[in-house]
Amino acid sequence: MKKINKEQLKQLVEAALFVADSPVSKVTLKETVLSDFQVSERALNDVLKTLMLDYQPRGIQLVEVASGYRFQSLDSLSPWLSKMWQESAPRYSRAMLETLALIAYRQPITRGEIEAVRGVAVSSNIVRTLTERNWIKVVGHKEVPGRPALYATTRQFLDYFSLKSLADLPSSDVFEALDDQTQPPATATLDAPSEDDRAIETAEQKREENE
Amino acid sequence: MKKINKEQLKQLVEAALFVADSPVSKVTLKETVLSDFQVSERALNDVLKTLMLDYQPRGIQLVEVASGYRFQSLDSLSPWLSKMWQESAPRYSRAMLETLALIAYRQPITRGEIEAVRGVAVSSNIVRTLTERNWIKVVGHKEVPGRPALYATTRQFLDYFSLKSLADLPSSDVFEALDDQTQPPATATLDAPSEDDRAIETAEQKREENE
Amino acid sequence: MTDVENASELTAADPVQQPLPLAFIHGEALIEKPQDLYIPPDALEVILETFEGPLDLLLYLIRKQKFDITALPVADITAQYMEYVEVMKSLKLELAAEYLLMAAILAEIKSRLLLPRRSDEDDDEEDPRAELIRRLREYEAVKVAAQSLDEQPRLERDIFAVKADVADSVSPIRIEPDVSLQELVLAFGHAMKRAAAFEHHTIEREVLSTRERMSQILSMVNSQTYTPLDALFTPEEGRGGVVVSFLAILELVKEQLLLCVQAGPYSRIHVKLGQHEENQ
Repeated sequence: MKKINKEQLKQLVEAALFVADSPVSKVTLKETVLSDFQVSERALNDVLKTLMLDYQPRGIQLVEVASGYRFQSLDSLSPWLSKMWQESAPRYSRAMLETLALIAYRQPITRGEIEAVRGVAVSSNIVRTLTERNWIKVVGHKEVPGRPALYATTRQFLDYFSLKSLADLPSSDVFEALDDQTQPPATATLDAPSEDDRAIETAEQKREENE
Repeated sequence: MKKINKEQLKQLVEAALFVADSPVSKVTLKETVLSDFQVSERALNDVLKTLMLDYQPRGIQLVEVASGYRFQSLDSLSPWLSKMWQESAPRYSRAMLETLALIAYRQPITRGEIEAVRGVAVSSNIVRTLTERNWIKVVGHKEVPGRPALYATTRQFLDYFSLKSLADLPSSDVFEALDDQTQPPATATLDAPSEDDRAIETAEQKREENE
Repeated sequence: MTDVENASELTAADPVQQPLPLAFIHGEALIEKPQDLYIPPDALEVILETFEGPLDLLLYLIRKQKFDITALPVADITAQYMEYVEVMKSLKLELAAEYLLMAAILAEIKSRLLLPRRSDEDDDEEDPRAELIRRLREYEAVKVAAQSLDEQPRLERDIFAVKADVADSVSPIRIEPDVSLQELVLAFGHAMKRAAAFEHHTIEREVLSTRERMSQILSMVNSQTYTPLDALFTPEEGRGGVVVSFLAILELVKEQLLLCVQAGPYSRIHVKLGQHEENQ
């Protein structure tokens, strides 16, 4: 294991993060570009911090996302940078965003549960698009009749939305407040289901069975 | 046409060069990211020159190539950056090991002679792989019709196996006792090669040829 | 209660913003009637897409009237909801089952609220609106979450991944497999054993004869004078014999027992005993 000075370490880590196709974790750095060198966790953290500061005033920034570190353009520049591509960024429908939000905040969740909250059927198209984008994945099956798939978000989802972890999701407080306030009555109604409730449940089950 | 200050221009050009998939020309910059702004040729040149200087001490450099400007990693970092794309080669087949062993113990040796001992053809792939690894080399040609190459092992081969000279190669009976203990079934089949053995070898060869 | 100002207070995500109070109900053009129910004609076609379902429509109605969700005025809301459903029906929009289901739920809640309660049931009877209120609140949270997710800086739209090219000297590294000396020796042992099983005699003899020939050749040369190389071959032995001699010479040269000299290209090759042999 060779020694490496701080300046060289900084250059190497910087170049590695720049040439990588996706965010690079500290573990990956150590196993690849830094494998010949003796680099302490602290030295690596220091270098990453220094690089973050170095780029603060620049047009690109070093940020940490779920799967590691990546350089990205300053978001205030996007109106002009987007002119470099013919196609504009895809817009997502409210149905898609609500479905994604439910999966993100309530994972693991079945399609039937999403439909119960939203009050409408979730189109297969939405699930397919989200899966193809690698934003959601099936993480298991719920042990109820029909064994519906349980969906969760992926690391790529977090990367895409510049989040380090699910805890960084915006307005998670809204959901927390909701849980505090309304969970008890909800349980109460479930204890004594009305005819209506049954009707809803049957409809939900039917939908799940059709999946 | 809006005005843009030097700092903003620098950020915008920098980010544009970084987010682009290929080198970006000054014309392209003006037609895309800078299309809203009034930027003189001189100001643009100045900014590009400043950026080149800014990155001089860093792990990546701004360079001008035929089709425009691009950021690329510092040449001297390549040996380490290459590790970001490393892949492990599969383990060597029995055919490969036996060929190498025969070259080591019976050098100089022709391919035909190896084939005569092993009873099967030696694929070109094996010879190429061993040559690329710098373990064997052609030391001459045998003066028989077709003048086949004579193979011998190299200094690198000795280094790899921590041998001072070929005389240090252990005689095969040294390990035979050990082999009899650890792999009894394998030895048994080897003692009386069956049709199966040949079938395995042919399969191995096919795989190697397809590599 | 509802006026233009209220309408403008709606958030951007709310669907009805165009101040075109024109709708067709039962084939008749309606102008500003009822005021909180104006539906621009264009919007009618997309109403099912504009409202993300019955909960969204209910929420819209509640928020527009500035009602408190917890004090859900079922009667008012039901009336307005039904009017929307009527509009949808009259336009022959294929009404999603979910909208009709909600209509049934609202009617049921309304009827239960109208029923006189017996005092002894008061304790355990749940407010019939509770479940709907819970669902509305939950849906509203999802709506807010979806909106803030949409506002989150996103790749391809607000931020772009940055990439520098690698220098031309960067090339993928292939990690070669490890081989132990033991493996190598065993492989040799296997190969030889198998060869012995196939053609016992040939291999044995050739190996032996090369060693034998090496000794013979050593005895034919000396360290003082050069011996012509071709003198070491006996053509009478045939190709096999020549090969054996040649291998033996190569072996000797490799071990530096034999020195090989050639005056010029294509001239005769001479050999003599190697230098280090003398020193010993």
